[in-house]
Amino acid sequence: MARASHPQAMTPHRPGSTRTAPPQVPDTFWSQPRMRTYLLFDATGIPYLVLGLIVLRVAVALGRGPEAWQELMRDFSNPLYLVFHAIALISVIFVGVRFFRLFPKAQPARLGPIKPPPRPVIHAGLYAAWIAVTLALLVVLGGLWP
Amino acid sequence: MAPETGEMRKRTFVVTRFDPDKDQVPKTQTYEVACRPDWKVLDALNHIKDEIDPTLSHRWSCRMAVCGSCGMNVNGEPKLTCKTQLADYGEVVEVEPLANFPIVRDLVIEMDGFMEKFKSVKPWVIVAKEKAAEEGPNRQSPEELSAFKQFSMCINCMLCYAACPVVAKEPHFLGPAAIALGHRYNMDSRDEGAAERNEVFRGEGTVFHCSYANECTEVCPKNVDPAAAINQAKLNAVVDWAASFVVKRNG
Amino acid sequence: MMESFRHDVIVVGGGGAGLRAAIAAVEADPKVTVALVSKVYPMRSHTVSAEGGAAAYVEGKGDSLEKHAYDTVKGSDFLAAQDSVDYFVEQAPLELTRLEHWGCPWSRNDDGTVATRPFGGMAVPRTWFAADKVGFHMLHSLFQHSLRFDRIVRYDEHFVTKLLVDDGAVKGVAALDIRSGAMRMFQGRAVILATGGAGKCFPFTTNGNIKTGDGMSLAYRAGVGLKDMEFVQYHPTGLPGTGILITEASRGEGGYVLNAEGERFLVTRDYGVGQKAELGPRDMISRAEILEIEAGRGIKGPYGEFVQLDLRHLGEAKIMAKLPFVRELSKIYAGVDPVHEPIPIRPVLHYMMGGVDTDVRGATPLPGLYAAGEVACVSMNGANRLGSNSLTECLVFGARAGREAVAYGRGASDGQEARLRAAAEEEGARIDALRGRKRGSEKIAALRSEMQTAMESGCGVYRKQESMQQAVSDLARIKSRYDDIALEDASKVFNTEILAALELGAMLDVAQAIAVSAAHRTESRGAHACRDFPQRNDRDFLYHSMVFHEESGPRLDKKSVTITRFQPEERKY
Amino acid sequence: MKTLLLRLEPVIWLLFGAGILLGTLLLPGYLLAVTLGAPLGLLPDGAMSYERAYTLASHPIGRVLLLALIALPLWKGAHHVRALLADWLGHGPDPVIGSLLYAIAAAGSLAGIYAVLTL
Ligand SMILES: Cc1cc2nc3c(=O)[nH]c(=O)nc-3n(C[C@H](O)[C@H](O)[C@H](O)COP(=O)(O)OP(=O)(O)OC[C@H]3O[C@@H](n4cnc5c(N)ncnc54)[C@H](O)[C@@H]3O)c2cc1C
Ligand code: SF4
Ligand code: F3S
Ligand code: FES
Repeated sequence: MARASHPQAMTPHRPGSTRTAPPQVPDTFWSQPRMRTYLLFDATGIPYLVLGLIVLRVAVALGRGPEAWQELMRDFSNPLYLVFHAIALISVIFVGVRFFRLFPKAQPARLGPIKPPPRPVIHAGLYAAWIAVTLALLVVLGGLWP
Repeated sequence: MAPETGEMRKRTFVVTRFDPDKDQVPKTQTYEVACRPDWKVLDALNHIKDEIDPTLSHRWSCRMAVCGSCGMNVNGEPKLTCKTQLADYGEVVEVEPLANFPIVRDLVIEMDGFMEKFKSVKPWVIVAKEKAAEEGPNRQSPEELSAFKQFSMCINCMLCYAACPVVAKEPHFLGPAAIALGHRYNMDSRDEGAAERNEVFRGEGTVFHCSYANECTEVCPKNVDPAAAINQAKLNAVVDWAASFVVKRNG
Repeated sequence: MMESFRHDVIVVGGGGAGLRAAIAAVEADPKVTVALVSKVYPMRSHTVSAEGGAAAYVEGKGDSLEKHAYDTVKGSDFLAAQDSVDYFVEQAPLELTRLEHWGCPWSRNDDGTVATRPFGGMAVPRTWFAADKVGFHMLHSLFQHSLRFDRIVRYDEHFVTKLLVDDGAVKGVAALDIRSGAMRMFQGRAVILATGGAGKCFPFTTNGNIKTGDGMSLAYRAGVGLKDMEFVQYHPTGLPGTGILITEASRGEGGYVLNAEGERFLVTRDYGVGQKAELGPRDMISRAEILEIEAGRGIKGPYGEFVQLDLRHLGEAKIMAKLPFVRELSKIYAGVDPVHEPIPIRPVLHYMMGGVDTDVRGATPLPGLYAAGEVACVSMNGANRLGSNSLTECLVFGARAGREAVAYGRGASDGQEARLRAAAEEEGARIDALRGRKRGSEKIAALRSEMQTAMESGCGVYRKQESMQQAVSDLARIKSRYDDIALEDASKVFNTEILAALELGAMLDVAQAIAVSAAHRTESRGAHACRDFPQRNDRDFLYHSMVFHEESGPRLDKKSVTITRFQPEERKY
Repeated sequence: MKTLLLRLEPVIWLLFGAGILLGTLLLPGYLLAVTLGAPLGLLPDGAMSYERAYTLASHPIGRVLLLALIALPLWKGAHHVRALLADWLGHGPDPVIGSLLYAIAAAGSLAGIYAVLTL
């Protein structure tokens, strides 16, 4: 399973070093169960990238007029789009659950004069914001308000 | 020295062997060892070395989880072997040298590259003007201490390097422990060297290589939380970078 | 041809003392370069495991230099050299302050000043601490600080096997590069030994695998005397089985020592510690524990009988703030959580008061050779060291040795290269012959454990004439068998078997010196407690014992004690 | 190119960070309403009619949010895909692949700005 990746990765600088065996690096981290969450996390990059491009199309369609918009909506009902968007939603939720747990500790204990709140508070705050933003968007985009 | 205790259990140890004088590539060797119930992985290795095969080479010293020399991959996971209970494992225990480091011999890895990275973050107090001892100690409040204390707990065992997927693929990446160490000094109220270290953090081995896999923190035996340090360091490095446009630094 | 390296000063050992010496040397002279030669990477040195604290006078706590000196001398059972003690207490606060300036994360009071805690045998709380990982933080601060000096050139994982002496002075060392198996010569005008203690001569010790007395043996073989070797310290709170230390700070912070009946016997019975109770000195508490166990008030366990250390009344918050490492160690290595249960403990071999004979400057009688830290005996610890004095000792005398070595080097010659090289080559040949030497019938591990057993039964907490004599003769026998050891590993690269063989050789030297010194001292003083001679005898034994290496075996001698202001009196607390 | 990337790393990371944080906050609402709710007919009639959608999007806040929904996921995506490929291809974050991905993100963001401004 090990393969020579970069024998120079950690170059020795000392008198009289000896031949070393290359580092043990797995071919792909998928073979390592504990790496899978991380790989999936990175893999959500794909739906995000595609999503960005699709929303770009949304904006363009809006600019072009009703016809383009109707066509877009028809496309969105296409099972391919539906499946992709479902996957995208799952990805986004996965990212949120993982990242909102990791985010608080990336806050320095102090940023200049600002002292961020304790980590559990940030964590809970993120969740609250997430739910609030989602509900607000649903209300507005869903046509309930205004 | 001590009387027999509890039930001995037979285990099979599959251990990596590599002798550059003889072997082209590492191979494995199995040893059967009757283990005491309270043994750590290191106890079994020492037993092998003393009683079965004196040619086995591994590093260890303190056997109390503080010197940082006994890190190895146990069943694929980076572990401090002097702290890893055999009771948590089954019949077969696989012991390999720490992943992501070149192998010198058997379970001994090459760590000079790590030492260079370690030094490159300037892990010492940088001040414009050094104080004489006669002036007495600096004042530092417990709160100021707690801003960096956790990051000063690193024993340089390098388990985090063996766990980090970015270290595995990117040779230049400074890596978790080195960044945590630099960040430790940046957060120390007595230090004035953050700008210099932030430059290192934005250099070749940049902190931005880290993709927040958090594996370093998962395996760290001392709760240093290097992932936190790195990601705080990223933010500081960005702020410092932005500030460098506003205030021109001399030199 | 053997590779050789030239530096002004060669420091052997990268622990607290070695690093401090190296830093002091490069700071003393902007042209000096230092070779820091160590058998492990400096941050692996055993200083890392020290937990409790480092002692130094602090202002405004009712302390004074004189009080610190008196406590130290009294703790030593009046065998300390008082000039060394005076220098020590005066430098101690400066050295700890320097370490503070270099980043050591000392624990703090609310007002930002450095916090101190009480320690055994110390009249006032003067022990500086960084939670309960003091040695760890000190070593890492020193090591990281040392990295800023390019003139400190590290030779990591180089095992020094011989001092190179030319013309009656030390001019370098020969060392085995563990990585490549090559022998190397290090030339320098002065050599500082900072190789630490020799706890591994004993089976049950707080010391790590690297503490094998190499430096003591190096000096001894070069003709320097080993001083006060019979005084080895037992620490009263070691975990049964592993010998892992539960720091004295746990008593400093208010822990109780209990017997099987849950009785605080240090308070309820007369063991000489008086009012100090759990804060009494180590030798006395260790003896009390043994007597309790002998009286049938110990608890039986898989690793022999033990007593208990109770921290429960301190509460979780205090334990986590001041003693988090104690909790971690107890959980992993004894399976108890001190927040809820008492910790099993018994006396465990901890520290060598004796060592390479040096004066207050850290100089040995052999020109060019200096020693500092646990390997040395500047005689500030006498017959019993007080807890938390030795980390400070590493700094104070490490720094002094570094400066003195540089000063000495200015007036010294380089030594004759050809002769040094010849000696180093010869040493290389000896090592080559030893590596993978199949002929021979003795096993390293077996001899080592026989030596350890001999030391435990001969030189334990309590000693008897007969058992000490037995140890002396056992060791002589083991030593002759050592010449017949077999080695299986012929590889040059990272051959740890040959290291084990060399270390065993050193330990046998040290063990012999300990046993021989102990057997001759027919009195009880400090850590040297004889059942057959329970009294201190100042008339006949108020002197340092010295052991010299001779082909026929160790030769005993004596040296007078420097006594200035504190006259010997009965040691009672 | 490698050094240029290195220089830009702080900006890229900031955009990525914003993407992962703000993008993730905003996306579920958008996805549920526009891409799943509307096509599946779960929304009230006319909620996603062109007129209504246009009115919402052309409001200043609407324009900002729309741009955020374009640019932020692009940067988050580009950065993560780069890391993913690094693992797959077996060497460190590749400057060429990286530049390509960031170029996509940058182009997309610029196009997004144009599209949002010219609504
Ligand atoms: C568990 C424990 C807890 C302690 N707690 C305290 C405390 O709370 N307070 C206190 O004051 N003291 C304490 N002590 C004592 C104190 O820690 C030691 O006395 C002190 O750290 C010794 O430091 P050193 O520099 O002399 O040696 P070490 O730190 O042991 O360093 C020895 C160095 O020499 C090197 N070396 C050895 N042999 C060779 C060779 N042949 N060739 C090359 N290099 C070699 C090693 O690699 C190492 O770098 C404690 C000791 C122990 C074991
Ligand atoms: S950060 Fe943790 S895992 Fe990494 S070297 Fe330090 S102690 Fe070991
Ligand atoms: S595992 Fe590696 S990717 Fe970052 S968070 Fe830790 S350094
Ligand atoms: S032997 Fe020191 S950390 Fe394991």
